[in-house]
Amino acid sequence: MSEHLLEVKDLAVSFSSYAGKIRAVRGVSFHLDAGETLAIVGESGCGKTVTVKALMKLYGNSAAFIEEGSSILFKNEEVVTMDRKQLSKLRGEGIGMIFQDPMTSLNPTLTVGYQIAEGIRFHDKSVSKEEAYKRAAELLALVGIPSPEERIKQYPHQLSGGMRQRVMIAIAIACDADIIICDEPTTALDVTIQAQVLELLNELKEKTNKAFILVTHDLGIVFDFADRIQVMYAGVILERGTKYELFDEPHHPYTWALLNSVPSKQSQRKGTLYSIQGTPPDLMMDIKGCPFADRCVYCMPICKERMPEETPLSETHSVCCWLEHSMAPKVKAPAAGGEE
Amino acid sequence: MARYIIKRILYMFLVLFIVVSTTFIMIHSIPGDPLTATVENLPEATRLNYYARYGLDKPLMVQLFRFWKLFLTEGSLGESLKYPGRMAEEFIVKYAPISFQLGIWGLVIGVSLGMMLGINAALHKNKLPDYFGTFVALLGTCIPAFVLAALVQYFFTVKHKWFPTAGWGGAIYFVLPVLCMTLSPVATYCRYMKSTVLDVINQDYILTAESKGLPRGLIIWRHVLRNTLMPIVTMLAPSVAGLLGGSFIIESMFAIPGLGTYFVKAINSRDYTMVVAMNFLFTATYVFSLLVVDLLYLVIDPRVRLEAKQNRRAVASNVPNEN
Amino acid sequence: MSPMKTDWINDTEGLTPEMFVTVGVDESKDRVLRPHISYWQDAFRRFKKNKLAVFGAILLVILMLLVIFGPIMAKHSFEETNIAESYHPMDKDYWFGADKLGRDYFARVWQGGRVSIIIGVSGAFICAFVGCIYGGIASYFGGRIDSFMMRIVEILSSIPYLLVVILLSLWLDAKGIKTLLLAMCLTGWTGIARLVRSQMITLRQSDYVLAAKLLGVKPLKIVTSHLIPNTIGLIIVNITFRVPSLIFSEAFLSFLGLGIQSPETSWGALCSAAQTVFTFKPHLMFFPALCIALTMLAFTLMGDGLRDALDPRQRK
Amino acid sequence: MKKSLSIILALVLVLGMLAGCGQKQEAAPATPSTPSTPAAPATPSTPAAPAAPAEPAKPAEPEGIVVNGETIDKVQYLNVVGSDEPGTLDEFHNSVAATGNILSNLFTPLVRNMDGVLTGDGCESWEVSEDGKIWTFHLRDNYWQDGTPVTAQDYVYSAQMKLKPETAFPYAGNWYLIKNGEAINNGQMDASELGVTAPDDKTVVIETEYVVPTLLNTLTFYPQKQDHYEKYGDKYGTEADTMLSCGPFIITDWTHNSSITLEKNEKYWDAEHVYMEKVTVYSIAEPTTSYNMLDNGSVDYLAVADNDYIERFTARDDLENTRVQLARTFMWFFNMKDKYFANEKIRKAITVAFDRDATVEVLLGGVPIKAKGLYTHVMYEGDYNIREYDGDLIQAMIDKYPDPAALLQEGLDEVDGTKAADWTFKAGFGSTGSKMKEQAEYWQDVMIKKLGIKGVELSFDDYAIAMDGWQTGAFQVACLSWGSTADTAYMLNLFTTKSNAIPVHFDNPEFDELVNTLNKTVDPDERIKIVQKGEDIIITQNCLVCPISYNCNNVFEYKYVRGVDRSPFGNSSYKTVYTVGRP
Repeated sequence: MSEHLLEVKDLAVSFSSYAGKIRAVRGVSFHLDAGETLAIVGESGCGKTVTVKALMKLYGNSAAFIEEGSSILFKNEEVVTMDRKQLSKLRGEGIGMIFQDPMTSLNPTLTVGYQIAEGIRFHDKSVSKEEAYKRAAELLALVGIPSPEERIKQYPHQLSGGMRQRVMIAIAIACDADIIICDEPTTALDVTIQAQVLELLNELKEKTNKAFILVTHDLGIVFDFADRIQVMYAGVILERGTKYELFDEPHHPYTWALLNSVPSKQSQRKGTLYSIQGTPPDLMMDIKGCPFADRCVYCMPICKERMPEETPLSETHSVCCWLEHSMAPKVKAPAAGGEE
Repeated sequence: MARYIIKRILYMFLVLFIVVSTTFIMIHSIPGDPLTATVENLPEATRLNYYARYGLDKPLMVQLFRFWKLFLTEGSLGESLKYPGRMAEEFIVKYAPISFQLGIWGLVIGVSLGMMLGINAALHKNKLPDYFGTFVALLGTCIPAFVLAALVQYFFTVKHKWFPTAGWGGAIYFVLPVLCMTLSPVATYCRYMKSTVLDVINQDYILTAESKGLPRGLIIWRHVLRNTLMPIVTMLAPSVAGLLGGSFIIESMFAIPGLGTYFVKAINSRDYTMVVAMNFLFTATYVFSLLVVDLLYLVIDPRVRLEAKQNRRAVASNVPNEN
Repeated sequence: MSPMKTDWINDTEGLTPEMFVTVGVDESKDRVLRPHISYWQDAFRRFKKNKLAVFGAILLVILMLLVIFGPIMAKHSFEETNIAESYHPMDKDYWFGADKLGRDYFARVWQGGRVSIIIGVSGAFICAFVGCIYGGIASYFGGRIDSFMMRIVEILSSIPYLLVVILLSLWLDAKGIKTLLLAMCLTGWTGIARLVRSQMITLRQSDYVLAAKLLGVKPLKIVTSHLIPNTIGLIIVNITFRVPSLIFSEAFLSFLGLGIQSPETSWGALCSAAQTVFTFKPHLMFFPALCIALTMLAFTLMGDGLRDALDPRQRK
Repeated sequence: MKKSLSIILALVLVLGMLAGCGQKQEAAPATPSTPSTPAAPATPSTPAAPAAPAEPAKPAEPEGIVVNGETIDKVQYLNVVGSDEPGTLDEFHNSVAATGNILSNLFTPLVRNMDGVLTGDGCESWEVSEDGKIWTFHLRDNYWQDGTPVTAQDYVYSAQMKLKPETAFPYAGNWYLIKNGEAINNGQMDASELGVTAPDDKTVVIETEYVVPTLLNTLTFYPQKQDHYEKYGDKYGTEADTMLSCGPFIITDWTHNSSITLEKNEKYWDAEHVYMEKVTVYSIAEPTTSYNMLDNGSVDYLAVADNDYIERFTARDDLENTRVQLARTFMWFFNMKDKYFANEKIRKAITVAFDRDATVEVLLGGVPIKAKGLYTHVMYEGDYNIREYDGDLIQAMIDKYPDPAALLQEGLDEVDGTKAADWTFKAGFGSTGSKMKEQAEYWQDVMIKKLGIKGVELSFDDYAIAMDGWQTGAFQVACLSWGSTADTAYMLNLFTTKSNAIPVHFDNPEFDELVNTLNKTVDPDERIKIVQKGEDIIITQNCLVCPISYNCNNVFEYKYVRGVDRSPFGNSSYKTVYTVGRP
């Protein structure tokens, strides 16, 4: 039993391909409360999108499946064992999702209004067609699209990228879901639109008591949007905590590296941006020790032997790294943006 | 939009005129005189008036002109050579509906069954429905029509005597020929449907639809189908046009008074009028169904429709460029 | 936050100090885990992994070999009639039995295979090639060019194919594979042209095509490198259908005396000849129909494999 | 969920279609009940006869009618397969030989040949003048379908129409034997001069150009009602409702390329002896379909040509097999105008080399009979059977030239000396069917092996187109089958310079003279000698043709069918047919 809105324990998701089994998420646990915003940060391919999609068992046409022993409690209902009917109730009403590329996430042959109203009318059969369209217009207004009545009749390719993303947001909140998952909502947009969309999401946060999960690789937007941050790498969580804890006193070398690679005023002078060497490990192979070991500057033999335990640093802050161990040499986090 | 349709109809008649005239010239330039068998041992006098009766004694271009004049004034396509006394359009009016009836039934059942199998095969890739779909496609295209007709006829009328072997009358004569005619559309449309559905199913907007909690059936019906209609509709035009010609083999196997037999015999016996009339019928329906398909493009795909509108506004003066 | 084990930090059991010596990034390990391979290499690698597609390819190779060496292997020449052996049953002497004139059916099936495969395969590919380019150009330019090209397609596909073949066999004064192939190339490609055009109209709207146009890429290049790969699915399915349909259209023409001239034969001609005795001697119909089915199966499986391998979107 | 739903739906659909139709047809008895009457609106039943002359009302027999001692079935119906779909039922424009079968049921010929016996149908009696040129027929009281009487004028009108040039009657050549017939047809004389006159309503007099002892077997002379014919003009004979018949049956429905329905004509003079209420004649293009129809009983009798099916039907006990010889010869013929085939040795070499046994036994399934000469076994001159009288000319030729290859080389040397090994000739065939192609391929192989020649070029065309080519002489060897009438002179006439129906271009005055004398002699003993000499010129001396076989019909008939008339010449009608004990 848990008092959290969402409680995820040892979530593991794998893909079966004819070349073998790819273990994209390897045992992830976290929780989320109403009104709170959690950011999941990591390089692309670290399993963050797979994690959030697994919350709604959204596999699309891929051959993904949730491993045994995973548990996802949403309002104390176990999602992993939900059948089709329960799932369709959860999606839209329980959890809404905003996708990354607005250009391809809307059906080109259906009007924008229809694609919004469709969700409303499915979840609440009593709503008539006109009411649903009226509701859709209100939503469009809510997400800041001018003259919504006319826009409803238009088709996706008649709208700009930013506006389409707003439509996606409207769809996600159409049935006032409790959790809104934003899967890299701004990546496909240019900077100015990005700011508008973020500002819109922040407004939504204040106005509604919804919980948000922001999945991104762009640390720049995380600080002013999320409450808690989790750093994921190769299917596992390396460090998590409130945004202040993570930005001010990061404990994991990977988090240091991530923070260093954010272009800030100081680094501009040096001209070169810091980037982490190497590439993430092949998820098809079993990884014995810490997945980041091969690319970690402070790597020790023990790192490659065994996976470090999760060490709590404060009520909300914890890290999985051998540097925390008593026998490990004490290392100070490099100054933000400084060269190692 | 109306201007666009009118322009297309004009094009239709132009294409019809060109094709029928070319066929007229082609069939007349093939050596071999169709009237030999009937007039071989007639005296010179009667032989000449026999040719005159069909206007064959005039130069080719004059004959072509007379053909179109006859058609435009009296709407007649000329008298058949092989069946004296019967005008070509009589055959079309009497028998095309029968062939069409059979064909439409076969196509409707075939296409709907094929699309269902195709969707299933796409949704369950490399599992049973997929292999079943491929098997049906294989069956449909590799079994020649006459083998299928022979098997169906033997099984249903000789072994079990459930149906009359041949002849034409009430609905009961419909069953076996239609059964034989459904196999090939099922095969074709199953394969094409699978291919297009596979393309659409991986699109992002399907994931969005799923994230709204819509059941799979609704997603297939509302989202997937709409986007797969484009190629499927394109294929409907030629198959619909082919129906009027009837299927020579099925109609001769089941003794059905359709156009199929006339279609093939005409060319074999160089029955000029019938060949031209048959081609006229085929081209007219084919070109008409193409127009319908192009209009359907506009209905199905809003992008095409909007582009047609925008271009017209942008290019005010000349012809709207549909695509 | 649920309470977490804090004593882990001091648990030194089984640990030794040298385990904690910083070794830094392991350069040797820094090889590229997944070597970057070109689009075609990746496609080939994925194609190789798809068991069914490989089976299709092997099947096609076997068919090709049989068609080439079959008539040579057989004990009797495919033309030599031997009336005493009429309808000889299948046994070690006549592997597929004999037809009504006592000719060895094994040799005839594979001799016929040569004609059918040439017509089926080359016909299908020529039509697909011409059709794709034509359809691509028509859909790329749109507007008046497109409607003009489409009218040509309509005219060509309405002219009765039978007449075209008859006239061609008269002008070239040769009835045989060459005439059939030429006739097919003149009118055969209209079907796929229309299909490809309809698919490409929607693709034309997508951004990468607009981007390519902006970069000043030549239209033909855009069609071949952007539009066609994205309609590869449709094209391949069309080819897998054209092969058997061409084989049977050749049979229909031989039925009318316009196809290949005896004593040459083809699978389609064998099928139509075997039709009359079909209920009594099904094997005469079974073998040629089986060969056509196998050819199409090979193409279908390879087609599916190719479509998955070549489809850029499914490249993981 | 989706998968199971659609598969179930597909199955339901298919089963629904089958079941739906299954029930509609009442519990199918052993053989399917008569196919439901065609949806096409049945033509109005025979219009109420106007005040027809008082006809003796025949008392309907209380229980079943007794024929030849057997009580026939209560319901009399017959299903048969007609060979070709008739182009038109207008006898003046019909060029399809098989249509005669339907016409013989709709009209009353003056004399009908029933099982070889000449019985008066249109006429009660007839007599011939001493010089054998004037025939007088006394008509009986017979009525058209609409009750109006059949008069001698109807017969005269029909004869005149056939010879008028404007009608362009395809078989006008057969009627040149009537006085002035040829002249009228060439437009030199007016139709009224024709040798067919009607002194009064009940007598028809025919005067022939020359003596034709077998006139009654050669001409089928149907009446045509002038006002009815002119009312429809070109449309006459194109649909069932344009027909007016006076024969044993009337035509009530014609679904083209499917079936023709004949019903008993109550107005027919001998209606009492017509037992069939309804006859459905199917026009089936596909042989396998007709065999299936015989197999499941939806057809009562059928000529079977395929030896596989012959074996299957012979094994059945409810089918009777009878072999009917036809007066039709299947042969190759040579083009005398061609450089090589003008040479007699080359023609004889090919005729001798021909493998008739294999062709008849294997290729044609043992149905036909091996040819011994031009005339078939069913041709008689008086009491003499021509075939027995002339003997086996082909075997004689084979014995005379044991080595055809050497004979061929002799011929080639005489012409231009080309070696046999690099000589080829072209053979034309008048059908594109796979059966003909199979035979041609076999003969091709036989000729190459036996004569040691380089090759034989085969070409297949539709009959009309092929004949057109042969008429103009654009061929070396061609193949066709030709049916003869009972008139023995008919076969010889085909080779005369004037007719050249079989385009060998013989142009031999001595032979033409021989045929003319035949046409003048009456005495059978004299005629048989002339016929023998004629066949000797055609086969033994000049070998214009290479006869292969004589066609036969291998007919299978259900045991309950009786009285089917199968004379080789007459167009058999269904008048005498009845069934006893149909299941």
